Amino acid sequence: KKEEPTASPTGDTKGTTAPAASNKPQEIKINFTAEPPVMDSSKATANAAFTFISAFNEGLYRSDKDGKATPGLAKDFPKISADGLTYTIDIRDNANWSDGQPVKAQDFVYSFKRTLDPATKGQYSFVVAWIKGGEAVTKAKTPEEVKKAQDALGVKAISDKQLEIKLEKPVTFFTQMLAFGTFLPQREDFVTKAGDKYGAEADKVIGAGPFILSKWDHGQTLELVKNDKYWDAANVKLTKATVNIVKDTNTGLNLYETDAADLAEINRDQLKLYAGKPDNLPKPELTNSYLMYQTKKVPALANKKIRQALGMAIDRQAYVDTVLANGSVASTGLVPGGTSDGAGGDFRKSAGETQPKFDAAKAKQLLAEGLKEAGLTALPKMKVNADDTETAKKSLEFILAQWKQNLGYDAEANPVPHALRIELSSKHDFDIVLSLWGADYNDPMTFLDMWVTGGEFDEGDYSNPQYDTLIKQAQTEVDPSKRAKAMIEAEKILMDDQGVAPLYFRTRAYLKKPSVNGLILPSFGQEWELKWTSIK
Amino acid sequence: MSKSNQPILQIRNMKKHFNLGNGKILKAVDNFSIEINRGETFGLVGESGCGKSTAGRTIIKLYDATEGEVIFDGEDVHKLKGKKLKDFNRNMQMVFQDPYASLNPRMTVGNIIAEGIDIHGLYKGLKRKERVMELLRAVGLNDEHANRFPHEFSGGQRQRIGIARALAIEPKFIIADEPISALDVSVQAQVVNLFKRLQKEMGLTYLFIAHDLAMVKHISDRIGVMYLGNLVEVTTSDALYAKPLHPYTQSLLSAIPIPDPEIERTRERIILQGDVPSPLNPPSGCPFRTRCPQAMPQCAESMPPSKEVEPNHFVACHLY
Amino acid sequence: MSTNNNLLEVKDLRVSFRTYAGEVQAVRGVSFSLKKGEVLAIVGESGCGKSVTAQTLMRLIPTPPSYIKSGSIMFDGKMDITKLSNKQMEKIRGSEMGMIFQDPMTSLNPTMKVGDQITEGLIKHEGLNKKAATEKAIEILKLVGINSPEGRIHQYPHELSGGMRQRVMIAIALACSPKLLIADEPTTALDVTIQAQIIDLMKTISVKTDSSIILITHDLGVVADMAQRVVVMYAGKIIEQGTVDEIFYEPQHPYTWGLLRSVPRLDTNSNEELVPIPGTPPDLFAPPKGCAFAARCPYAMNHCLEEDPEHTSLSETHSAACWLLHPDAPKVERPVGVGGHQHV
Amino acid sequence: MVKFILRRFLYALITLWLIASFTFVLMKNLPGNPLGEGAEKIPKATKEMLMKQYGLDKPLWEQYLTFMNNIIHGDLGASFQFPAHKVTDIIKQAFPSSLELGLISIAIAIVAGLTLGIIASLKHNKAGDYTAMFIAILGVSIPSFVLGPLLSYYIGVKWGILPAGLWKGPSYRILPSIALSFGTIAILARLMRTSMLDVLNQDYIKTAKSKGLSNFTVVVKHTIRNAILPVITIIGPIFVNVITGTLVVEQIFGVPGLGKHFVSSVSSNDYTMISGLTIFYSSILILVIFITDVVYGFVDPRIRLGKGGK
Amino acid sequence: MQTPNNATENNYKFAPVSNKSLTGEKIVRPSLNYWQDAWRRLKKNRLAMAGLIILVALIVLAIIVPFVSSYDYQTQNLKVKNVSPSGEHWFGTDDFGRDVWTRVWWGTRISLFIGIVAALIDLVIGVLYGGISAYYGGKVDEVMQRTIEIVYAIPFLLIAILLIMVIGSGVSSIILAMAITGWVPMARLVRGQMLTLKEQEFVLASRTLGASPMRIIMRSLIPNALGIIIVQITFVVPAAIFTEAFLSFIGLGVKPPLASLGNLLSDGANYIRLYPHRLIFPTIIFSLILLSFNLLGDGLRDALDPKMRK
Ligand SMILES: Nc1ncnc2c1ncn2[C@@H]1O[C@H](COP(=O)(O)OP(=O)(O)OP(=O)(O)O)[C@@H](O)[C@H]1O
Ligand SMILES: Nc1ncnc2c1ncn2[C@@H]1O[C@H](COP(=O)(O)OP(=O)(O)OP(=O)(O)O)[C@@H](O)[C@H]1O
Ligand SMILES: [Mg+2]
Ligand SMILES: [Mg+2]
Repeated sequence: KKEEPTASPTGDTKGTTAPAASNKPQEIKINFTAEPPVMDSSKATANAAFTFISAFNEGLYRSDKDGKATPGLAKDFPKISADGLTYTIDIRDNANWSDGQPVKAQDFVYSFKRTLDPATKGQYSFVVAWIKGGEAVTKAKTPEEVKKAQDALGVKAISDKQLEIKLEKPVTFFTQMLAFGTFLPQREDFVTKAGDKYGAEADKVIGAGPFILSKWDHGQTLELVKNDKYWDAANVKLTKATVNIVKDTNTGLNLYETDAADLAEINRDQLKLYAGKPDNLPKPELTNSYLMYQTKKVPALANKKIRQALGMAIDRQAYVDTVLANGSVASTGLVPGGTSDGAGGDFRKSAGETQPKFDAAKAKQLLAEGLKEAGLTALPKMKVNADDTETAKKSLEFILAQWKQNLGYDAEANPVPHALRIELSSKHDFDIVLSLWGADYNDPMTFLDMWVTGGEFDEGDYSNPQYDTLIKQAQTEVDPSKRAKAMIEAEKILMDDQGVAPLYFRTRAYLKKPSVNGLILPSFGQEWELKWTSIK
Repeated sequence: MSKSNQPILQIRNMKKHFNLGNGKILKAVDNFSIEINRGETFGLVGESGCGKSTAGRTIIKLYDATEGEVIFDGEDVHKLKGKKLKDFNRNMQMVFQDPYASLNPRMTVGNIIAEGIDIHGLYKGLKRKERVMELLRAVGLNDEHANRFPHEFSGGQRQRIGIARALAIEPKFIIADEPISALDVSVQAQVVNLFKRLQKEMGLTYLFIAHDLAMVKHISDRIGVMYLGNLVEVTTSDALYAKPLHPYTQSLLSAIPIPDPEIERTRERIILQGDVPSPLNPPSGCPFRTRCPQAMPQCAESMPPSKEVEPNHFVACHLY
Repeated sequence: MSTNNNLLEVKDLRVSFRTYAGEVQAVRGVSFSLKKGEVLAIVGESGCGKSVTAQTLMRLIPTPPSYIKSGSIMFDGKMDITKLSNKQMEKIRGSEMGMIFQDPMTSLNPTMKVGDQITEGLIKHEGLNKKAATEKAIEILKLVGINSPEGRIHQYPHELSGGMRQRVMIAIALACSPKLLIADEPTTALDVTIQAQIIDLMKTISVKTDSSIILITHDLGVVADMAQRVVVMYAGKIIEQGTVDEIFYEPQHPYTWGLLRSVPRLDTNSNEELVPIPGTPPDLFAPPKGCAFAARCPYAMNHCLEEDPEHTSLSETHSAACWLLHPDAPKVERPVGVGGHQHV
Repeated sequence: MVKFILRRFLYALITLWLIASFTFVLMKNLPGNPLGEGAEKIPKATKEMLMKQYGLDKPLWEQYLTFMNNIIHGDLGASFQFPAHKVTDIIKQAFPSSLELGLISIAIAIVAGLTLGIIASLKHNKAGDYTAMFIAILGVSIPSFVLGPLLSYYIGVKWGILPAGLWKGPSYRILPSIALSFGTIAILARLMRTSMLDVLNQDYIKTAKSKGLSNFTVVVKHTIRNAILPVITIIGPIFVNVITGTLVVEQIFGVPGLGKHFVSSVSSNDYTMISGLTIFYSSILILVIFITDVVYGFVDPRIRLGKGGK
Repeated sequence: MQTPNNATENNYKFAPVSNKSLTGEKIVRPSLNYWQDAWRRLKKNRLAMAGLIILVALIVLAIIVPFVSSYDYQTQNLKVKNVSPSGEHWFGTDDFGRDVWTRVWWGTRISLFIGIVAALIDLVIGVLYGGISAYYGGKVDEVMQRTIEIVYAIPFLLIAILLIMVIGSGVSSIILAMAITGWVPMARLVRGQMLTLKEQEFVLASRTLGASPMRIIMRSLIPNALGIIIVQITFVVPAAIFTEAFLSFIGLGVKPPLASLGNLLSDGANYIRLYPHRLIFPTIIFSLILLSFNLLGDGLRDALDPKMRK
């Protein structure tokens, strides 16, 4: 998904199993930079919402500190049919909703159907649509059609405690996906009763997770308290988490220093204050930042060499050091480090460095050649769109200065509000745009499939038939390693073409009190994970 | 030539009502008819707020009359336009009450005096300068004063500057709206004498507004007494003093203290009770009846018309 | 003049203002006295220092910019006003002396009920409670001729007419029956018919309450009507003082002559030319060396420009400061029409 | 008075209507689509349905009528950002904090500003005047977004005297209110000084002194009361200024106010929120101006009794 | 009384003054027009003079520093990021290694430019609007006054944010936003002033002389309202600068890499702890500008206000 300017997920390096509880109050105070929108797993898109949904509810699986799925409400890992299409999962006998009712397979069926129903307006429905017949539900035009398509959906409760899911095509990481917030169970009676307000207030949510959302003062404070009815309550040490919404990171830092917060996000140079201190907790994310070129409308950008020149003229290391300085990593390809390649490895490691290195001299040369090829004497004045947040503006300043210094080219900065930037991009109305993309699931495809010709997010109109072929191949390939290879090939092509110029892989800097143990900062989908947290 | 026998100014039944919004109408001038002859000084007296200034301003067309006619030199002032209006502006001038507010503080005295000259394009360059000097001297100031600013002058001097400004375009008729009431007694005489002298030299006609009856009597040939927007008595100044007919005039005369201790010690006063009613809410019938020592039931019913009780002596009172 | 009989004795009072342009000598050595129960008028042109003198008597002019340069003001034979502390002054103001200002429109607090404005002083000086003070206020309002004062005390100044406001001002000044009433042009802002009412009222009051009045005015008619003695000021100095009769019938100073000649009289023939005093008063910012009036005086002599004349005593009550009264000076005939008794 | 109130009320309605229309037009011209954000992955069909649900597919005039009709019924619509919340709910939740913050800082500003102004006027052209005015003017010279972080860091973190942020108990109110009040202090102090000097020169102050009232009484009963009148007229606009200006301070101190919605609603093209906020704040402004008019009339008898004045 | 003893001396002493040109019509004080007089008064006001001097110094620096400095505002030098003030970089450098001294003066330039342009717009719209409304009076005035009330009831901040969203951020948008609502106080002020002036006797005198409306406006009304307009301008300029800073803080300021004082400040506020120089210097300059304008404005008001004249 398109990353919001700030918010987004990873792991406390310390263990995921709670050590012996100390006699300190098991309470934690957390700064949170944004008000979570609606906490309805069918509708939620923002990490902010998923963070809470995952705290008070649970899916069949839950990601651990390494981002690996471990059984949640499911008794065990699924039984997967040989063709990789049918998943059969047993639900724990002691899985209960926080009001004491048992969790049933039907709750999952209801949840998935609800998410797919166009009337729900679930924006993440596309992942649920991987289930057989899912697309048909999302495309249904009338309530009757919806009903019919839902009935045909490949998910059913075999019994109260057994669920069967049939997929449209094999998804190698589907078990992992089942830990994702969109796949959490929902109670039909509760949803119906809450109506419009479902997910909008503390008493309008219900879950089967380790915590209960006990308070939600909008814009101010959210409170999670331990759920005693949780199946694994014995292993949940934390009794209370108070989440204060504090937008400004300076304030966040002030609060952290006055012990009004145990966990706070900080930015840039503030990190320097904590260099080498145990408080320092980086959160590497599956999020990349890149420049996208409009290759159709801007003739100069249709030229590969010019694109290469622009990309090569940016010193990405200096960029992350100067503009971000929060542990973010200069990009070496499109897919961020930490993304699983689907075959048990790290995609980035297997692919190696696919992006051309910073080389000012070569960039200059390429630009000259490119201009000649394109029949131009100089680059036209181009606007670089970006969000109007501080980081984005600084990025613009940096990039423009690099181009000026290394290519002698003056581009124009055009910071605009986030929504406007998205709108302009989706209309393919830009020259160059600075963008962020965060993983929707832990697989390279979430970064790669958008660049195929005619893809909905190929807003720069990048097109390379070879690339398209490779992606198509990977999408249908059942063999994980072959699939991974195809994706690596594809990335190489994309990087060589510089259809898009990655800049960095985002890491966010957090401060955590050393007394807090077992707090996980997931690399995508969630801000933090508290199930295994304790205070020592 | 017949023109010159005619009164220079004839005012017939002039009314000026202010619409204050909310349906409130303030009848500042209600019954006002006079004739002023060439070369005479007509004095207008009355208490504060009785409509003297409004009358003056309506005559000179600063306000549009609500009703009635103002005929100056045979022309109805309120129908004038264009060139004729400009001529009228040259022929009738006004001298104002407040010597501090009546001169533009951002202009030099020379420019203030020459304003009319400039507007009507009478003189240019050196001629203009000479004319300004001439006027300054005429009102008893020096040439060097031309470059000074109004705030450097005393009240009496300013008032003379105001007169010079009015004279600059050689008008026939001057309305003087309480030109001396803001001045010190010792200075009033300077200004009054100046008025008299100028009248003699230039054959001017004056409408002289004041509330100081002694001064009005001193300067005027004829006097009109106003009360609450109405002209209640008009006659020659001697007749007015010798034989005031309207009860208001009588009490007014008796209220004025005379600078002579012996006379004052023995004088009997008619002291009017109460205050002047608000023009927003005037009494029915005769406006003076609420304070009139001789009020009769009839007074509440109708406004007495103006009658020529004696030759050239007009009174609006039910007693006559 | 016996001292014990004097309520007020002012000696050589000098008051100046410090302004950005320099020192303005508003009052330059004024000496006069006031007997108990007497009405003293101070007359003079605008800016000659009447108000400053009056306000200095009550120490009401703001310091700075003004300051008393020298002189003494003995009040009631026991205290020198110029030397009192602010606290002591507060005690005297309102109780021993009251003041009436020129403009009744602006000298009443627009946001305070008339009654409260009267009772304030009573509560402070006579220690009355609110109720008693209100009763007293009603009484005083009756005294100054306001009908149905019970209703009036709940009204605000703008609900009253000018004449009524001036009556209220008088009531405020009279509230604590002060020995001295200073009235600074109490009728100037009023219409003739109302002025007559107020003068009449003040005359009655001075008789009824036996208080002394200092009446500041430039209307000689009012002076003739009310005052027993007159002080004529010019450019911060007293140039002549005497009883009303002396000033009106035997004036000695050319300035006094000028004043008397410049006003027309209702009861005389209007064909007489008025005789103005030419020119304007000197700038007190830089007062002239000699007699301040010399520049405007038709009889000015060389000496007048060099030295300021002292007061020449003409009778027990009458004195004037003019070199013409010097034995060596040429005798000057008083102009016709000035002084002497008019014959009506 | 009743007539006056009715007339003012009518004007207020017309003003509101014009402002609402103006907002509508502006909103329609705002670049971007409310469904733009995060809406990338919505299937076309869903998008259409959404447009329909929000009535965005109807002709403009119809949208306008619906919009006006809803406003008349006190419905500012559902927020695009927080789909489960009505704009009115969000305002109801967030505005109290902004209001409280604003009120406290206005209270601080009034007390401090008037005091400074009074001191300055009583010591006119003396050291006290200069000092008070200097302090006051310094207030307008330091923006709240500089002052806020400084207060938060030095008082909150370094000295640890008061909470550095958040909005929990009374002590949490202090720093943000101070940061917000600074500019207002200056405005009020200067206005009060001018007004005081004006009143001190009035004749009725001399009258009061001539009654023998102590300086203190004269100042308190006669001067301040009259001097405050012109100050009251600007309290209204100041109030709205402060209330709308809370956003910066709210952000710095983590106050859960309405301010953040200004920027966030615009940056996420939340049409309904934008128009809702504009209309909401305009109504407050109109209301406040109306109230100050009435209050002014009440404290100034010249107006209350419908005479004099304007 | 002294008795002179010399007869000849007495003859001279008591001889009438020969030269009777002493009519007392002489003016002893030097001739000063309004502006000279105001200037003289202003010179006496130490705070105001200090403001004036600081302001002139700031303007001069803002004009010349960018020309003479060996750095420019945008070239980055990543080798000297965030260095503290030194002989090389008087105000230190920022996170891109740019010279803060140079950037501050560029920022001052931009801020002053914004302030002055806003003031000019204010002047043109406000004076014209107020002048027309007052001069024509009656129905015209009524309609124009109602319009003003409407404009006045739109919260400025929201309008600014909305507008900037519609037309994009940058210097011109900021100025436009301020132009849309900023002129209201000026218009009211001018109208009030003109209404009083219109009834003044010297204006009536011009009318009786047959002066055209144009002449009256140019010769009588405007010159007499000028003082109060100038005073207002001295408050409009800092207000505009402040507004720009405020908008910068919420992310709607000028576009990078251009620097206004506002975005230097809001940027610097993030570095209070690490690189205080990045906040301190812009704050000092910013505060000095505001302070000096305000001091000068207050001084001018005292100097030009006839009420304060003695
Ligand atoms: N422009 C105006 N609009 C409304 N009312 C007015 C206007 N001008 C004068 N009036 C009212 O008309 C009445 C007569 O006023 P006017 O100025 O003519 O009186 P006046 O006799 O000249 O008094 P004064 O002696 O105080 O100058 C007063 O009640 C005044 O309030
Ligand atoms: N606050 C002040 N600052 C400077 N000079 C002042 C001040 N008040 C009065 N003066 C000057 O003191 C002199 C005397 O003023 P005062 O008010 O006593 O005159 P007055 O005789 O009462 O005149 P009027 O008849 O106009 O009331 C004047 O020249 C005046 O300019
Ligand atoms: Mg008048
Ligand atoms: Mg006086």
